[in-house]
Amino acid sequence: MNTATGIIKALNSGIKHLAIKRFTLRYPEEKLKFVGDGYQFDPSTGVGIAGYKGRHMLFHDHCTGCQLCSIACEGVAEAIAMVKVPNEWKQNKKAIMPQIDYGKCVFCGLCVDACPFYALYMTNDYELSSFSKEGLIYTPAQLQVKPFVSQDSEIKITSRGATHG
Amino acid sequence: MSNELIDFVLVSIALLGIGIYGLSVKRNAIRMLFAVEIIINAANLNLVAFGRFIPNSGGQTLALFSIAIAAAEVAVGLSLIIVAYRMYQNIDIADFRSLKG
Amino acid sequence: MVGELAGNYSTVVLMFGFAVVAMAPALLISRMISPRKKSNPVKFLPMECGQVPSGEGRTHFMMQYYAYILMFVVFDVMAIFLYAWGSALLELPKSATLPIIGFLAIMFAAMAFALYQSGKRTIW
Amino acid sequence: MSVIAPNFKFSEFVKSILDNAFWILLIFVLIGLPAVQVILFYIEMPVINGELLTPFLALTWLADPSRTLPILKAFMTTDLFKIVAFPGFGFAALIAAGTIFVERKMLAKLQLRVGPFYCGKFEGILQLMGDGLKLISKEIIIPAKADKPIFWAAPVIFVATAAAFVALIPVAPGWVVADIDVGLLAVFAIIGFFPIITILSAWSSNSKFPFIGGIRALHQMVSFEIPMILSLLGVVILTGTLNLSEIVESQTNFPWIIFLPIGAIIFFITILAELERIPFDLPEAESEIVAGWLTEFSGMIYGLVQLATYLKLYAFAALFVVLFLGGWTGPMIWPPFPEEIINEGIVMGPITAKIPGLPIFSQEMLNGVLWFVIKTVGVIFFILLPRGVFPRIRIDMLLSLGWYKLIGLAFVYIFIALGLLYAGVLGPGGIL
Amino acid sequence: MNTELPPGLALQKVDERIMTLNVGPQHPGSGHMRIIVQIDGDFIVACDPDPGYVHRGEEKMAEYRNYITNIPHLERPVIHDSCNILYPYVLGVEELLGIEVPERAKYIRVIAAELNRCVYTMYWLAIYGIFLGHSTMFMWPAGDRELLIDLLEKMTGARVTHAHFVPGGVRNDLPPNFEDVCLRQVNYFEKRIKEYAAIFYDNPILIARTANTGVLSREDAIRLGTTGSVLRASGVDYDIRKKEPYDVYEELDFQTNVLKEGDSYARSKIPWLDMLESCRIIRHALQKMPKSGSVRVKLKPNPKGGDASVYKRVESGRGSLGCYIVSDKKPEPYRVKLSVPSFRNLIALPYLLKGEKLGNMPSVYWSLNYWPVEADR
Amino acid sequence: MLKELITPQNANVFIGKLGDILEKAIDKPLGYAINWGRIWSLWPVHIETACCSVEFGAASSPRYDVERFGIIEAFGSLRQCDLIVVQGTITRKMAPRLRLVYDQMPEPKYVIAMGACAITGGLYFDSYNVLPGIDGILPVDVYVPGCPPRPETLIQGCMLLQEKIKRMKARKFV
Amino acid sequence: MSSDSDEEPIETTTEENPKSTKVSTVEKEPELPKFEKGIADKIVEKFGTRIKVAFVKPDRVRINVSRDDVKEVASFLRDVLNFDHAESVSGVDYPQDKEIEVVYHLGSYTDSSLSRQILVLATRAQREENPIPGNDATKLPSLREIFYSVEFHEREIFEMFGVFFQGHPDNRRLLLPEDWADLPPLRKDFAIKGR
Amino acid sequence: MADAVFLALSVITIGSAIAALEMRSLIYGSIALMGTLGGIAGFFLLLDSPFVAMFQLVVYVGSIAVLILFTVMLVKRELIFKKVEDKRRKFAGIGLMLVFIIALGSVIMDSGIKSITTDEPAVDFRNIGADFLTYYWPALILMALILAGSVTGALVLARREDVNNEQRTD
Repeated sequence: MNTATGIIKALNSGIKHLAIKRFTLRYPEEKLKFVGDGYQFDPSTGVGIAGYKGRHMLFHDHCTGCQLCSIACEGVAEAIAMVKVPNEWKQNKKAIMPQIDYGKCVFCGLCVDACPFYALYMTNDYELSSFSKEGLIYTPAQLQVKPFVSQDSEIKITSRGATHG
Repeated sequence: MSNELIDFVLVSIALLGIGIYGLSVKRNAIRMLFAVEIIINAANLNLVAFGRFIPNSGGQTLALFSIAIAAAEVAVGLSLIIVAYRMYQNIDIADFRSLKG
Repeated sequence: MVGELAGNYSTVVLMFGFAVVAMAPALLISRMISPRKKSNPVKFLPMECGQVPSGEGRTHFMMQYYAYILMFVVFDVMAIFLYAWGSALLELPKSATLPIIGFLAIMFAAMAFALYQSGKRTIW
Repeated sequence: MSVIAPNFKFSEFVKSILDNAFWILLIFVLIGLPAVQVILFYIEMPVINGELLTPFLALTWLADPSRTLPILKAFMTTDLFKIVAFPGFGFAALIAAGTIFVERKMLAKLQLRVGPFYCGKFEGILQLMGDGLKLISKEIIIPAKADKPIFWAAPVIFVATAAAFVALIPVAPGWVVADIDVGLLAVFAIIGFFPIITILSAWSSNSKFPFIGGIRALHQMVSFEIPMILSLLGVVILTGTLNLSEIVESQTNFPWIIFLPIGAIIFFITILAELERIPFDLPEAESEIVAGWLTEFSGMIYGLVQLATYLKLYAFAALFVVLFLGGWTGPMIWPPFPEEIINEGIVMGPITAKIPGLPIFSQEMLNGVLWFVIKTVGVIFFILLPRGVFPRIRIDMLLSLGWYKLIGLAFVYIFIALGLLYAGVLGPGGIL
Repeated sequence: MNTELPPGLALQKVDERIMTLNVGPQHPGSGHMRIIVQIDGDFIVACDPDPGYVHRGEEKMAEYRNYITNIPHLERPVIHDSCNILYPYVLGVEELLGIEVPERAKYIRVIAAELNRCVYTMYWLAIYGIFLGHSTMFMWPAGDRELLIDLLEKMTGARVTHAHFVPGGVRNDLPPNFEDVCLRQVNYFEKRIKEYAAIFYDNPILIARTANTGVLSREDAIRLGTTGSVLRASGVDYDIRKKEPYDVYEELDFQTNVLKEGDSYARSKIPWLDMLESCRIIRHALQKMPKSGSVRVKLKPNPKGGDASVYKRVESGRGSLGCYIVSDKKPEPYRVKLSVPSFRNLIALPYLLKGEKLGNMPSVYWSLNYWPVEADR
Repeated sequence: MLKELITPQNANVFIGKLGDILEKAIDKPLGYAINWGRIWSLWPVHIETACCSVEFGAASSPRYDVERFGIIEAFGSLRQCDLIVVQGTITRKMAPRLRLVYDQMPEPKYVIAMGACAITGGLYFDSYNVLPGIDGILPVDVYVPGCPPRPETLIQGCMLLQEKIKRMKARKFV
Repeated sequence: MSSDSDEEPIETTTEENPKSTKVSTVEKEPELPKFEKGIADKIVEKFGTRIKVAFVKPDRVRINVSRDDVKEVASFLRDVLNFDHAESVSGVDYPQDKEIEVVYHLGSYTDSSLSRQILVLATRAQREENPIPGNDATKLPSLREIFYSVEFHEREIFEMFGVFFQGHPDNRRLLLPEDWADLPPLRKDFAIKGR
Repeated sequence: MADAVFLALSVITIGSAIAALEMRSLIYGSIALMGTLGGIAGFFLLLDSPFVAMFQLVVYVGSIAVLILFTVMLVKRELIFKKVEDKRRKFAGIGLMLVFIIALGSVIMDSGIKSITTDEPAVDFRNIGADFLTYYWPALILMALILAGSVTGALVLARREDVNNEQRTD
């Protein structure tokens, strides 16, 4: 009898869940909302600012070409290479800027921590899939573009279960 | 759709002959079991055929008994084969030399 | 007439035949339109979890539950025999139940022994 | 995002279809029509409404619905129609396809997710078609050292055996492919083929996991056949017949599940086991023996096996309905066909078309089919539900369940049925 | 103490009755490893685990990286328990460098570690469900763990590989309004996992299937040196959070769960009870946490350890996780050894599987709370 | 195949033309239909190579539910699968097994390289036991970066793969 | 300034910055923790000069033993001091000493007073320049018969360092590929790519 | 006279009976044996005894053939494909078979059986059940004893003697 009640309870639980709201985030139509703009670092206090660690964003007018990010990445994944940029900048005499290979990047954010000039931060963009390896290498010019994101879904907890939307 | 008794009887004689051939030629225990099954089926066919042409349920009843006993026989026979296979690693009855009980 | 009832059964065979006739082309069409590459002989090895297979695929493999198949052969007969009784039960006198109870009693005894034997996993 | 729905070029697809249609028509006119004439010369044609069906008449009847319907009706009473379409293969395959879709969506709902969604415009309704097209265009790999004839034939025979099982199911009064007087025994005879096919196909693929899976399937099917046979004995005792249609007719007042609930439960459990569904899906236990006896099946062979499995599922669910839930019996809820159309015909503006032969199906038949489908879908729901609720059990637990508990319970139930009969509650003298 | 050894577990000679099965690496029931199983009919006569399919040489590579750049590397073995696997390393480096961590950072670490333990355990539970053929039990935990992943993502900026703990604290402060969201989602999470009882833990089929299988007695559990849920399911009350509290665990109110049976069922129930306990810890920690303050102390650039060695351990989702760091006055550690609980529990697998039925293999294997990537490092 | 039967070499020009037209008329709609089926029925093989399998599991969890795209996770045998998602690091011990799994899958088959380790070796670019990316052993169709990639990124990769399949020729009748 | 942002420029210069700034933990602390001292004393009392107590820290005691005595000491630790399992077995390669150190971290489940304690038992094996794993002088007695839990750990040490454990029943390869023919990878002279 | 169905059935039955004995592979032999048994079931249907036919299918094809097939699969692969016989014995066997068939055939063709035919309706299958329980009930009991004895004997025979007690029992 114990077995029978257990089985009935399990069936009951299963049927009850047929009425609970679906949890699914319908991804291509809905996108998840993150904290703020992305992960940033404040070198003056030495503490990061919470945010999602996605694709990087590079401010060309802040970058000095000091290679600190590249050096920070050396021990991690060697994803950052310093490349020549065509136009010169006042603060960047060598005219080199980071170029990130997302085939190697592990999104740890140590490069952001390393940058003392507020030139590099990480955005909420994560849609980086590509047909080719070359498509994963982001040049400084590409890194300058601010990604267009429309992310507004959050987990909502209602009486009929958690849901997105 | 009309068949005569003689047709069925002839088929059953043919099956019987095949069964006897198998029993006498084959040395493989499982094949011999096949042959026995064929003979039993020939007999069953005869039983049912005669039962049909002398309208009487007895033929079918006997056929049922016969099939049931064939099942029992197969169960025991296959167990014997398994035992023999386990002992001699073979199913050739020529190799079952020391079956002394 | 001999064989007049057999006509009813032909439709079952026809259905069987129809399914064969309908499904075999599916395989044939599939074979025609599907790509085939015989480049690598490894492809046709038996699948063994990404390992190169070792040993025979079909071995002398005996489950500990062989006894149940032996039992099935005998008790299947018993179960179908009960149908011969059950379908005729309404036309039989009540005394005719006694033989079947005797039959069942003997079979129960056999079944008890058989289940006891097959429950001992170590001897199989 | 625009990448999501691949913009399938429908216009080109339609264009190529039209292209095809043109060529088919051309070839048919050039080759097909003469061939038809030649064939008609040799084959005896049916007589409909007192007229011999010649090609000429057939063509004229194409234009006139009042003369087409008799042909249609005559065709629908043939065995061919029964086998191919309505109570036979087509109907069963349709329900099987629906079952697959419903299973995926229902399981997804139970698991708080969406299930197939983008394939087809509405809720992934075409998912099964996509899977089928994929499977049919997939390579079939025959493993080396496999037994090729058995490997090829097994799935086809599997489907055919399932179809033969479907043939025994009465759907509505008179609507059954094979109305035979020992129908229930025929069911057992056909079920007996499944273990053989399974073990043969498992053996033929010459691989370890299929072999273990096949042996497990054999043990499982074989062990649950006896409880299944015994669980139906009660119905036979009380009705005194083995014909499925007569069993249905014996339940016009009340279904047998009211008096024989134990038998129904045993039969339901054995259905789950025979169908290899969770919690009894040991032959395909993917965490132990990769995919069991299906491991080496690829492409359309796998597709056929799945089709057969769901045909089997339909057949078993229908058998449960026939034996315990009263088949097609039920209150009349189908609206009667409007009399004026039969009497006066259809008035379309100035034209009045009198259409003899309408309705094609009688009201009883449609009502019966409706009830049958409703009940079958209900049973299928309960067959599908355990998949989301229970874990898989183990082979020794399964065998002890089958041999110790279910057989014992089945005998208890048989004696209950016998008691009901001899106490005069049921049977000829009872309230039946 | 019983000193006799368990019977020999090596593979047997292949004779006619015995079939050798390769379970893995491409097998729905193996994970990332291979288990060579010899079966006689339905019974396993010998079993030889063959790990190493994900052996990536973390320990070797750690010798070439400094104390900070090791952080993304050392969390990779268990990415869904990455806070906990970094924890002993960070504690060890802190001891080597002699850093005192701010109070708020300690609480944030504890919250992150407990959330991460739940995330790990839910994934483990999901796989356990699918190993037992219970597809719903894959889907529900895999879905409900997203509630906590969502929290961790808000907190650290990554779904699983957080790289959040650094010597001297954590990398960033909590986002605004985090406490409320955390409390709400953790409460809902707790309500959800209590619902698993009816469909999974109290399911008679599951109990019949896993109870009394793969029984590891108390003595064997101690002798084999198992840890974590495996040890506690065998009746040994040993939880590092209680026995050797690190950070602020001694200020928090919780208890450990111990079961006596030592079978697969008990081993699978302990993590579930732990998760309920974790929810309590998180709530308590949220309550006691200082509302503001520093979360990270400034480190000297390119820090160097002394000529010393430390061995630190924490209680991870799988059990005691130790980290042995040898330093030789260089910015890079001389040797880093992770003593991972999966590797320690793996030794019980051939011992438990011997004589078991083949159908019990997935449940026994996965009830060891084993994550192959971690064992291989 | 039709061209083998009917070619200008062994028949006259008219029949050759007819063969061309037939091929066009059959191959195109069939190709569309087959490609459509393949797009919506990508069954991934169940091989876990490293830690990205966690996020692969998450992609089929109720939150992301790749079954919406017809992708069934946790599929049993590799003989029925079309897609191999290389979930992370390929070590030297795993590489031959991975190749064997790929070889044993039936045509057509597609490869998604998931995670930095599978694309270039990622973190383990200097490890002694890790392959620098799987390009050397498998033909990769889509690269999904990240360590591990978010399930969204994986889904986006699957959608890119669908795009790619749509542009492929379903079957050469030649 | 942040710590980790500033460490990199110095790493590029790779100069020895003789700073080991904070507390050097190796130094003997003024007063030794009492309980741990008691454990160390017991061992010293039994074995005298055959062992060397390397340090006594809170919850940690480390003793160095020569390879001949390790089995005896281990049996003593298990039978008298109730250390019943090994948490971890680590190898450390010291090429300049021509030795490989094998470190056993022992813990206790049965004795609740010892539950915080980890006893570090270290022993050293001779190291060879051109190792032939299993067939050279790099050998140690196996502790598997005393602590069953070291079985897989010792297998790992064998393949990672080439230390052959005498008396271990199953000295097979564990983690590395079957066709591994290079040096044991965790030795210091095995250089990884590009470093 | 024999019609098409009868002829087809005869060909199937006799052909597969020969195949069952002569096929190289024992597995195919068992499949052919199933053909024979199924053919006999077809004859039973032609003889208007559906109950016996279905019984034949259930018992012979559904269980006996399964058992044979399974047992054959337990045997080593080389034995499945091995044929052991010598030529002389084979010819003698064929001779014996021919003698039997010709002798019995001529006897039967000579007897009165040849002209027996009937127009009476077939016996209802319920009569069989009635027969069992009224007239033949001692035989039923005897059959129960035989079945019980056979299952007992089979189980006692087939079990293993070389028991190694390493497996856990539960």
